[in-house]
Amino acid sequence: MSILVDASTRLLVQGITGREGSFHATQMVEYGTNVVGGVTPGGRGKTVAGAPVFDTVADAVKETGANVSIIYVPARFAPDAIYEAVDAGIPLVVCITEGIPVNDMVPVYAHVKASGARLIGPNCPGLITPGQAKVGIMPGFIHAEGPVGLVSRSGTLTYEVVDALTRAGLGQSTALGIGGDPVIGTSFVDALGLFEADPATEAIVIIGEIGGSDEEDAARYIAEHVTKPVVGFIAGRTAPPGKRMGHAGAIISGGSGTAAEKISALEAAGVRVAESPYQVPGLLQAALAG
Amino acid sequence: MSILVDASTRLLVQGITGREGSFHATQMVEYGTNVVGGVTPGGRGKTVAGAPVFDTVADAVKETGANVSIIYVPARFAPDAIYEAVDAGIPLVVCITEGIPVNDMVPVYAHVKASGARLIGPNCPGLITPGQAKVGIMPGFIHAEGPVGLVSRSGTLTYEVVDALTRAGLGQSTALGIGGDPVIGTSFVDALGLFEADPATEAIVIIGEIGGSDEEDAARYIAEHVTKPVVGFIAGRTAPPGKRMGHAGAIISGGSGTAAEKISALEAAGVRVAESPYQVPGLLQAALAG
Amino acid sequence: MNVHEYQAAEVLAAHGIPVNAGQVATTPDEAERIARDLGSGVVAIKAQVHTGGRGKAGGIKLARSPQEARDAAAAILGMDIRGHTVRKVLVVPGADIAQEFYLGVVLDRPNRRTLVMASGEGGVDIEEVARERPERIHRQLADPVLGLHAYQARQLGFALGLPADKVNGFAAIAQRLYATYAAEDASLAEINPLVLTGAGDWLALDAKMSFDDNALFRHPSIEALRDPDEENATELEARRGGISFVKLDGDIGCIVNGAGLAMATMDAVKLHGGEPANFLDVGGGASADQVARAFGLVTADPAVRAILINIFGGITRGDVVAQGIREALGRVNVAVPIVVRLSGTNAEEGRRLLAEAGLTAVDTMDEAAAQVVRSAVA
Amino acid sequence: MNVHEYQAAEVLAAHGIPVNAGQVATTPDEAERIARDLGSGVVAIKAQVHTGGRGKAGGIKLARSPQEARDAAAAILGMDIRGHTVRKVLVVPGADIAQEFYLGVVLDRPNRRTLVMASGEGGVDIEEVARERPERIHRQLADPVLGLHAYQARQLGFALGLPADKVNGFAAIAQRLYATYAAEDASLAEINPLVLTGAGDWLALDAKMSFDDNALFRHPSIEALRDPDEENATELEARRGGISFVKLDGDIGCIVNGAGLAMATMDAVKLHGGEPANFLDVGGGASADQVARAFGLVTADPAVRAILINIFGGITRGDVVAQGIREALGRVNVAVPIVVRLSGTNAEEGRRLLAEAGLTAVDTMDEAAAQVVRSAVA
Repeated sequence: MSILVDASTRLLVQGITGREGSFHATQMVEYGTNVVGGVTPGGRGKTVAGAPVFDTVADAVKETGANVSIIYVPARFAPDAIYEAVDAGIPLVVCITEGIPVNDMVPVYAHVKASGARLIGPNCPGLITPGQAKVGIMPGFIHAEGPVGLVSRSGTLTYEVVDALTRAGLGQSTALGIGGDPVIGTSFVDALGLFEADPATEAIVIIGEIGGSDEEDAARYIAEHVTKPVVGFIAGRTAPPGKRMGHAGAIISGGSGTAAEKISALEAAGVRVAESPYQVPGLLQAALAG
Repeated sequence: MSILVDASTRLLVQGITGREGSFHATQMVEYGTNVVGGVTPGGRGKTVAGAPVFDTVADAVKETGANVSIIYVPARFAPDAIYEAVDAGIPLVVCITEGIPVNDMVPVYAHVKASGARLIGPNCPGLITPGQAKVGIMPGFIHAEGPVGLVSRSGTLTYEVVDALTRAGLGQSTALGIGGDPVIGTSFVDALGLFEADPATEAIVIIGEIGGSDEEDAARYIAEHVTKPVVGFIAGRTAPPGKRMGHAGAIISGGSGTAAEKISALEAAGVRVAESPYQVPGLLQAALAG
Repeated sequence: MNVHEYQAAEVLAAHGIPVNAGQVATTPDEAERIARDLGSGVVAIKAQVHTGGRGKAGGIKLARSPQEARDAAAAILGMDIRGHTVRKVLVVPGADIAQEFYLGVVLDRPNRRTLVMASGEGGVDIEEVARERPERIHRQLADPVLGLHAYQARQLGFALGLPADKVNGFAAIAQRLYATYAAEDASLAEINPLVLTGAGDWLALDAKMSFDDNALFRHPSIEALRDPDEENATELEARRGGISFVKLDGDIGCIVNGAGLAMATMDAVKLHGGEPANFLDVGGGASADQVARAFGLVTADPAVRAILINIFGGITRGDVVAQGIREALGRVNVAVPIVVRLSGTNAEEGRRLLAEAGLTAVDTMDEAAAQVVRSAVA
Repeated sequence: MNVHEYQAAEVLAAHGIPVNAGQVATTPDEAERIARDLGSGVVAIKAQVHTGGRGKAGGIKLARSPQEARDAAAAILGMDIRGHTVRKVLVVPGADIAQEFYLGVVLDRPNRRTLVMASGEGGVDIEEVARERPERIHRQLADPVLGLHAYQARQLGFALGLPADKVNGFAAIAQRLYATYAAEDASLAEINPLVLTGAGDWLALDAKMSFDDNALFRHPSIEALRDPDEENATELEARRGGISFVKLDGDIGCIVNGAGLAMATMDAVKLHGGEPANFLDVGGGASADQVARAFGLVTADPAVRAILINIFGGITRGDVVAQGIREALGRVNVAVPIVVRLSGTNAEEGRRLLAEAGLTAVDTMDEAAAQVVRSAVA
């Protein structure tokens, strides 16, 4: 078991003929993901990573029965790609693209919600259920099957934690990067709810960072709804206020969104918060032990 | 029993200090409708037809517990009034206003649907449940309590039929004018579903006119879902193509939307279609008898 | 409100759609001069009238020289097409057409959304295509708020079977046509045919637009396109007075309160063997002013041989309406028989007042219709 | 991207918001001339810097004469406010303030919608009001597609307790401020204070706007407002090279792939007793070019005493990254100690390549952080 993606995933790659799209389509196929097709307007008849290319998502869904889509198109075309995927009835859309204007994402988010679909990202590494499906850009080999559900706003920092977990013998049910933008489709709370409900997940790791209040919302949710042990890490203790730290959403503004606030909120909800990514496996083992 | 409005209706009048609003608020109160308040921005503290005036619908709902709103504001402000009512949580909004641009109503319609509220109109006379609540501009005295549910795209033509029904001893459960515009909140099909489910309604009268295909949709719905006898009348047999007949929606365009098409669709669905409004009571009596 | 082809093309061009640029002539001389200015090559001379079927009626001609353009304009100007007199012709350069398409935007009433339609059968009557080969028309419902997405516009292009390198150009035009429709509050925006030229460019070769009367208040530049020659003078006058009026071919004038009732009244006249001369809705109040105005509109038609006034007194009292009719008759001279049907509140009192004034006043619409038909043939 | 008050006011004015029109001076002479042109009466001289707290820092002064304006400008120009040197002052006429309000538009992250806020506590620090008297801030979430409805704008006006005849004027400004935010892809649009003058007119007395960097590509007129004097030259250069860079106060330079990991690296440096000199995310690939560019950015800071390179090789292979670092060091002269942490794919091979080049290469971030701190103090 796992959340969101698994062996039944039939993946469509939007922007598959692009540099990023074709590279990662190949990587995902090599990992064992069932990539059933790709979409590039005007690309019909081509084949990338063994998958047939279609002109439109509607065509691709009709021909392949795709049930997940991953988007690798440039920022100014990405909102249209999300609308296309959602309107074609794809229930899970993962948007890797970085740099989408916030004002474009506000209506996208509302439309996705109203349509009953789920969006992950944008500006995220995607998600992986080890041994079953990799839907993203993370290095597959660092992952291992296991009982830890991981959710993170970050990319390489997540790999760092996953790597530490795997080395400590703690495999992952699913590892999910929700993205570093201010407006993202799936929040910590959403992911926590899915992990809580997933029988294969025995413990949860949450990796947050400065900016916004999704970690505080997560803390409230954990206190009320999560029975499984949760270990956390928050990046950006040393980040200054008023400056975006790489991610569009990683900014302390108006004095709120600091790491200290997030850490204390999580700790108050019973989450064990690591000071360094390397402490995560140990805290997790302690939590699982009792 | 009845549909949509009854003795439990707590009515708010938007635009209550205007000429139309204040006149009809008084008329509705005289009929016995429970008018709990009115809204006119800047009107707080005033009283019209015995009802307190509020600045905003939100205030009015909070203070009065209004559950139906009727709108008498000019066309260019009416969409905002509908959004305000729906966003304030009012589940039933009746818009009398005529002349709202179609392109304004398209997003209004989508928003109302998404909000789970119901809009009646615009460009409609409203609705009445005789003896309980009049929410509209129809002359109350021509109505009588009884078993006939009536739904119509027209105003005075409806009064004509209601008058004939009442004179023939056939009272009405609820009489509902859905409006003459191309984009209206409640369709014939919606109203038919409500009448079919209403135990107090024993027979249904549907009064259509040229333009669009709501009557054809109604015919299909009747054939599949309506068990009660239905009598119809369609205005505009003599209307020429390509000309709007008063109502913005009453136009035969591209050769479709003719009275003949609508009559034959209704007849094929088992509806008895009158040639003159005066035949309606007789057909109804025949239908009820057998 | 309808506009001419050349006006529609100007509106589309203002929204970035490539149109076949031409000029309007009102005389053969002008047409000749325009053809000369356009240089060598074929020109098309197209009647500018607010009706379809110009081609079949001979209202579109090709000319191979300025002289031929002059002759063609002379033949077309003054022509009657479906009751419309041709007063202007559009002179446009001939286009090198490789492929023709249809592209249109209109309200989809059942879905309460805006519909964008495209077809490979361009240049022909789209309603005929819709009836006979509906599968040849491709449709996309625009999002009610977000409009026509780029992906939807492309989807139409792919459905047309366009080669990959032509899809984006087509999609841009489809999105612009939608944007024009939305921005200008159109009720119809149509390019038929939209052509792909031999050089591979897109060109709107013919355009048709009509506009939502209820939204004209916020589009003065569209209102300014109104051509009074193309509108029925009586209908125009009626609109100014807040009356809905449509001229018909019969001889029974109708004055009614309410649009639905007005249609039902026309139907009743027909049912009793008469032919209505008009549709007329005086609106809610039926005041003396409105009734007087209505008399003026109806009696302006020399074919009218009798008038039926049908008023259902609801909120408005019947005696007040009767008083209004009497007053109106004091101001307007009506030479034909009048039958008044007055029902509803205080209707009896109203009918008594009308009878006093020598008018036939009855209780039901059917009775009134029967009587007015008799008066007309009398 | 931030802009100056006077630029924000220009943007608001272009969207129909009444602002207090003034002019910018870069010298006391200019300030005097502008004050003279503005005529008699009080003028305000306001420092134009990309930071708050100007008032408290003495960056805003009133002047009763052109001479006083000159003196005030002389005092303010060149002043340092929170690390920003004042290079421009805005000279505006004094306003007759009857009442002050706050009006702001910003993204509401938890709701993923745009939030419009209004408060009767204008002219003061709104964050303080939010903390201490949250009930004094009135909020409306705009519809994600339809925007701020007129009724919502009015609702804010009524919540402020405005008299009925002032509500529409306020609502119009609120809708325009929302429209400005949306049309220009702002991330903040704030009027503080928005004032009602003695004559009963609305006036935006101070304005603040910042813009979404990701949307600047479609707003060249906003991009043109960028003031290079107000931006850290290194940060600007970094952005051009596709690198995220933020200058900090410490002495350990950081070069990391990934924003989250870059923050975690800074935190690790701090945890081991060091102070990071910067945040730096080289982006995904960590190619030789990017690493060379990163070295350039980090070594531009004379405070840097050691550099920590932290790369988690995911898709990118560790040996390729190591090769890149070696190449980069061949191009850029780095005089301070470098500690490289390289992990992930082919990391061992990578560390071997680095060791060959005489670099300290370790396996974990904590180890690297500890070592770099030691190198810096050495």
